[in-house]
Amino acid sequence: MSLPYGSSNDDTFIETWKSAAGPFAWLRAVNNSPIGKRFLVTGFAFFLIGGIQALFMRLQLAKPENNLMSPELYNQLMSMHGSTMLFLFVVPILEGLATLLAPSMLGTRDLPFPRLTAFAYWAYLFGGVLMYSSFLLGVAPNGGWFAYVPLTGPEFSPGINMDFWLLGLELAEASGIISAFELIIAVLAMRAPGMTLGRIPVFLWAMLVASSMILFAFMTVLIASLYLELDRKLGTAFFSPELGGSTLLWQHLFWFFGHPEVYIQFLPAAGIVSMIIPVFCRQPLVSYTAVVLALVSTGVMSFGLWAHHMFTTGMPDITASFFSTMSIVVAIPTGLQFFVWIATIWRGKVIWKTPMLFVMGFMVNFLIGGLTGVMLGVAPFDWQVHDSYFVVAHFHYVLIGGVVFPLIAGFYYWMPKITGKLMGERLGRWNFWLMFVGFNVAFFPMHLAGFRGMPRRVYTYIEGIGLANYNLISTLGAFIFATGILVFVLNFLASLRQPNTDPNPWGAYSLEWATSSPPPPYAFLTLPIVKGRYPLWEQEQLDKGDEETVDMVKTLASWPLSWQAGVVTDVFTGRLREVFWLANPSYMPITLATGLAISLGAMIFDSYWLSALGLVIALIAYLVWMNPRQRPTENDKTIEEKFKRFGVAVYRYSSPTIARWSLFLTMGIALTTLGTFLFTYFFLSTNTPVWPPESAKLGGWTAAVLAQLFTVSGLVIVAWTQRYSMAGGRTKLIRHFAIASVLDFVAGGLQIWAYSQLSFSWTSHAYGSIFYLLAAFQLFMLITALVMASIALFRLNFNHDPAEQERVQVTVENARRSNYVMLACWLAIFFTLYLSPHLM
Amino acid sequence: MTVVPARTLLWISFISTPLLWLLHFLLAYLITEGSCSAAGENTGIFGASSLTLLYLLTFVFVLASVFFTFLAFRTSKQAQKTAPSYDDFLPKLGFTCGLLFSFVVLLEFIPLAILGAC
Amino acid sequence: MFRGALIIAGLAVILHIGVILISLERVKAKPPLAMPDTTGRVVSQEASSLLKHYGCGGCHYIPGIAGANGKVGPGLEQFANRAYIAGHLPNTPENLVHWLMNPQRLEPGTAMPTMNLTSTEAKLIAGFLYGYDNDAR
Amino acid sequence: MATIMMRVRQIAGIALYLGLANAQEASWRSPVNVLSRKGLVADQISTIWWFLFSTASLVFLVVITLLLIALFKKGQAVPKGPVQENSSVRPILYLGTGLTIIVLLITAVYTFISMRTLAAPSQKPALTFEIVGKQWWWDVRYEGESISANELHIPSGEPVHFSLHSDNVIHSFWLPDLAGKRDLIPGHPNSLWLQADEPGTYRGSCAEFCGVQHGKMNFTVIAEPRAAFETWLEHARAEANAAVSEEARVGQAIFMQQGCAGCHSIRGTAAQGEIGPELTHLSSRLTLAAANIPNTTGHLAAWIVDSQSIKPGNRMPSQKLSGEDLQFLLSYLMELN
Repeated sequence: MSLPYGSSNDDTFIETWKSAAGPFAWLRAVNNSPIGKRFLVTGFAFFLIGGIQALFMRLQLAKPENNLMSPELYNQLMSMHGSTMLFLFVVPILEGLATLLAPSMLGTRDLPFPRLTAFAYWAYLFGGVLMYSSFLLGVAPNGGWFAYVPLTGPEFSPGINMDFWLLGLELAEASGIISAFELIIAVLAMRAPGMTLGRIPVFLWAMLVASSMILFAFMTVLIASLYLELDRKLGTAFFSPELGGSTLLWQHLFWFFGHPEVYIQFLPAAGIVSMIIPVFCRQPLVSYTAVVLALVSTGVMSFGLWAHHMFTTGMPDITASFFSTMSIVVAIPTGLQFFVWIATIWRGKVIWKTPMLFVMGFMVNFLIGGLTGVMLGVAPFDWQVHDSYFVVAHFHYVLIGGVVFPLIAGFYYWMPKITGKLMGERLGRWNFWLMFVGFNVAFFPMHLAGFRGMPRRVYTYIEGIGLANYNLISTLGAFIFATGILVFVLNFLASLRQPNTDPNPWGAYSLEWATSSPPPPYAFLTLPIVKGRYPLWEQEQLDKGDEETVDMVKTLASWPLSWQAGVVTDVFTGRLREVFWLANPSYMPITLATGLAISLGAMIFDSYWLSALGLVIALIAYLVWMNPRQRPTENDKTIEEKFKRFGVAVYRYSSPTIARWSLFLTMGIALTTLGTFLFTYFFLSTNTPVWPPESAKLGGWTAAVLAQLFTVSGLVIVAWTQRYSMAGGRTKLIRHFAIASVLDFVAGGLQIWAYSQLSFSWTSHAYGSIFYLLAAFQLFMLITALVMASIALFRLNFNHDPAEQERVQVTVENARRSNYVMLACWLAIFFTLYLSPHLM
Repeated sequence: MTVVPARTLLWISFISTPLLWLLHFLLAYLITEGSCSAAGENTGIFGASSLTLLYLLTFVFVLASVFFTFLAFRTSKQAQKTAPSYDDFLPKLGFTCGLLFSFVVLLEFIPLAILGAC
Repeated sequence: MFRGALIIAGLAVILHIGVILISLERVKAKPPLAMPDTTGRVVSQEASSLLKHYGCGGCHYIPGIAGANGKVGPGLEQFANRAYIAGHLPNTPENLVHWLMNPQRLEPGTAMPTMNLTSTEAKLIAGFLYGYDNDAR
Repeated sequence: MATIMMRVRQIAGIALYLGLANAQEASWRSPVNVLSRKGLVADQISTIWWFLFSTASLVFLVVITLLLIALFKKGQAVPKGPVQENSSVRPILYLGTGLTIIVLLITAVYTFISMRTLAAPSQKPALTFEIVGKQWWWDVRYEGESISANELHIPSGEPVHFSLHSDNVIHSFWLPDLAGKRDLIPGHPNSLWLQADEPGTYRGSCAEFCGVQHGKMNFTVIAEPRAAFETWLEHARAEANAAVSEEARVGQAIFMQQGCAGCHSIRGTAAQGEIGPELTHLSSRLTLAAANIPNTTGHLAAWIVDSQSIKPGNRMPSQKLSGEDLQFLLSYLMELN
């Protein structure tokens, strides 16, 4: 029997790529395929839990003034249903699907940071578990998934319910950011030879856009929850109106995350649809460019919609009109995608299989959700139906119709690449019709209940106001829908007993179908050489190409055998550029995640020593994680020489290209953080008549100005190093970085002294709160820059291994860049805190 | 050997107009947030009426977006001629993005004309 | 294989619908009436809306009345099986009607206020309460 | 299925009965409708809805028809070899997107025009009520003084201005029959205007999640002709009438001693509490517990002794009173008309 394309029968190679062995091996497993599957299983489990909560709520609402549960319990279920579905189900499961599939779709072997993949999973799991552990104590979060202040603040929610929510959320969101970080780098830098940007499968374009959005959007909600946690634990006043704080600040920050979040969920789902339609119509997408344009522009525009959740908070009409415009205009790219799909189907020959059924269900339901979405963008209409059941209907049409249906379609479609089995068609049809009918029976009447004045988030309603029938029908529909989900689970379990299927049972075109079902852990032994957007349709063979590429790919297939190799390709040309050692299995990701979970969990109970202990565990885990690993053999060194001739460098640690991308993205995150802090400062300043308050006296002007001068001169010295090469200017590099570090150190001391002269604390008023936070951020950035400089100094001094010089070079570059970012933060913060009050 | 347009230019041709739109949007939002009181009165900003400022801002950004759209168009033509196939994808995408986002920035004139300052 | 799964799915549907029906069981209307001058289900509706208007449910648990979950007074399920009203009056239709119309006269100082029911209203309510005797619950 | 049908009939029957038998109760309990044209603002918004609905239906029909044709017409599979994006169906793409843009542009322009119309009433409102959101009831103030709770009268046929704020959490004031909602936000005063075209009783509710009893935070607005309204306003601003009957006088003493006065105020007496709703003309109101139960003796008694069962988690503790004391208290409260 011939092996499917891309499989190996070399024992050493398989051994290297197999998951780690041993009784606790699953704790230290890394790599995308085991971790991706765990993401899917955990995400689906949370989906079921959230669904059961919804069923209980539907039972409570089935009749007026029902007594099935107390309002307190209802509010807990309502809050956890929303939080589970939005934070613990959709985003993680989509990221998990991408984690699992991206390497094989891209025709490569793994994601850039296997240990980070594992860490993201553990952080997600522990975050979810932390949030759910509140049920054991009967104190589940009860402030809604949107957690509006001041209801969730220390005064109106004195219990620990919201602490579980905030801290669990922070861990889960951190996981989301990390997964996104990895996926971006994977899509940009780790692809099969020949896969240029214009040939990336649409699903991954969607993931690229969604992941970039996650990086920026999730930061604002992390910061907002930091404010709230500080308000609750340290008595800061970000959200206390009587102390100059603003309750609307939370809404702005939350929705600046919350609206992109909706598109973060929808875009990958649309990507799935764009993958499935061509396969089941046997036609290429009518316009690939139009679809990518739609994805990108929707992603960008989604950052201009947030205040349409706030039309009723009383904003000036002109402000509302900007958000109205964008809420309406964002339908253009979505319409564009819709017509691409229709035109593709128009051309093609439809093959009615379950994935296609679900995609058609998506098109109908999402169309309704999209149309009501445009209606909600019309501000005056929104004044009526905002926070009513009309909105509940709308976003379930968008999130179930627009995300869950494509997701289930994706499961049916990609199950051969997840478990190796095809799911049953007959049960698939049952599954579809039950879900489709149940969904519409459950959610369509909610539009009408909204028109009948039913507000959202109510645990009951009085009799005789015309709501009973709508609610009864909705409850009935919810159970039909749940039955559909049950059929899905049964179908899945039944499929596990089937034999593995062919590599490409659907006759699909993308690369994951070139390898066996399920794919081997390394996905491809011989990397495919891509010549078009639809490689399996266009190319008879995947290993033909120009001589050099074929040679490289063949060499890679036979070497290395004893370590896992990652491959970096050029972002534009898709040529092979680098080969690097992927991180191997380790207990450190789970240890790090455990440390953080202990730290956050202890904080809920005000046990700060335990919290500190958790942080220490995390720090140790991090340091061990970063330690060097195995050494290359003589054989490796010979082959490295061979690769050098192709212009492909081999790196024993992470690749420099990936390191550059990482720093670039980290800088983006740091600047988003800065932007959010500054927005907070100026937003609060417009909210109070006197800013800064009379009582707040700024001290230590001279020291502060001096500190700025020191950092600027430090930067000049660092910037100067750009002139020196690694080869000739090593001593000069060392000298410059050393001097700059001393200057920065002095600057930090001066700045701290300046802050010690302040006459107010973070509890006195909102001004004090944001002031101290900005100050802390300033010092944090300084410490980061100093640490980066120290690492660079250390490597410059001690690492003379010629094979490692590129890596040292990257460390130096990264130290330099982080110094730039640090200075940008310092000057912006100095300007804001010291100078801006005198300009206004 | 084919000539490939500078990498930075490829990135710029792709990302500039979306970013311009975002910047324009946030600025317009901040201006109205800073200059309109809760009662709907216009207090102006930097001595100018906020409406004038908004018109000016929108005008400048429309011009800038059109310029970058043109840049993307030129880059895509250049890439088409010189680079291997599909490499012109990014500027081509940038050009369509430019068309869309220039149009979206232009749209901001409509509410200004109908609703006025606050 | 698939057929087995299908049967399980079918059972699940039935189970779900069963759950819904059970949850509805408590709101089922109770038509039978014991009072001579009241007939048919319209009367039952009339009585239940009287119960709602006067607020009986605020203090008593009354099956079949939305929101009637009071814990102040005794529950009114299976009322016809009670031996006494207010602890000492024999449970006869006449006594019940009198009690409903003016509890303070029959038992001064009881927490149940006089709500000025007309005798027709009191009879309707009494009929409604006795109706539960026939219920198979 | 039979059970469900019975249920449907039963509810329909009760609604019908309530509508005939008790006009007063029926109106605060009757269904509301966002699309009813009972108020100037709601009327405009209703027109917007019908515009949006007809446009959306048209779009839905066109798209679904296209999709169905596409699905069931005879298509072809792509041949082996280099895949070309097919340009023969591009017109669907261009036409569809072009039409989308046009429809959306019209919608946007229409939105802004209607926003301009709704920004302010043509005639400046003569009256301003102040509504303060509480957990979980509404304090109604006029010229700085609480005059009612959860219920107010407005003159019909003229615009009325509301100034909305909160000193606790965020609430949202929503009268679906008359106008859209507006939030009550601590530290961020808001305002709203609306007009009831015809006299009538309108039910409203809190639309922003505000804690455990968000679900039972309703209110009633009664629109009546100007003259009747002025009588009401004068009455509402007056002090409470003195207790007449012997029972009521005993009840008043109990009210003062039992701690009721610590939270509630009755203008013209020593009761000046500011935590709960003011009760000066309690028995003239239609409802209790924020428009959740009718204001009858039985409901009032139940509310006093066991408010926690009726509205679990609300701020009023269930009172421990002897049966006699309860009767005296009820007599007093029922006299506060």
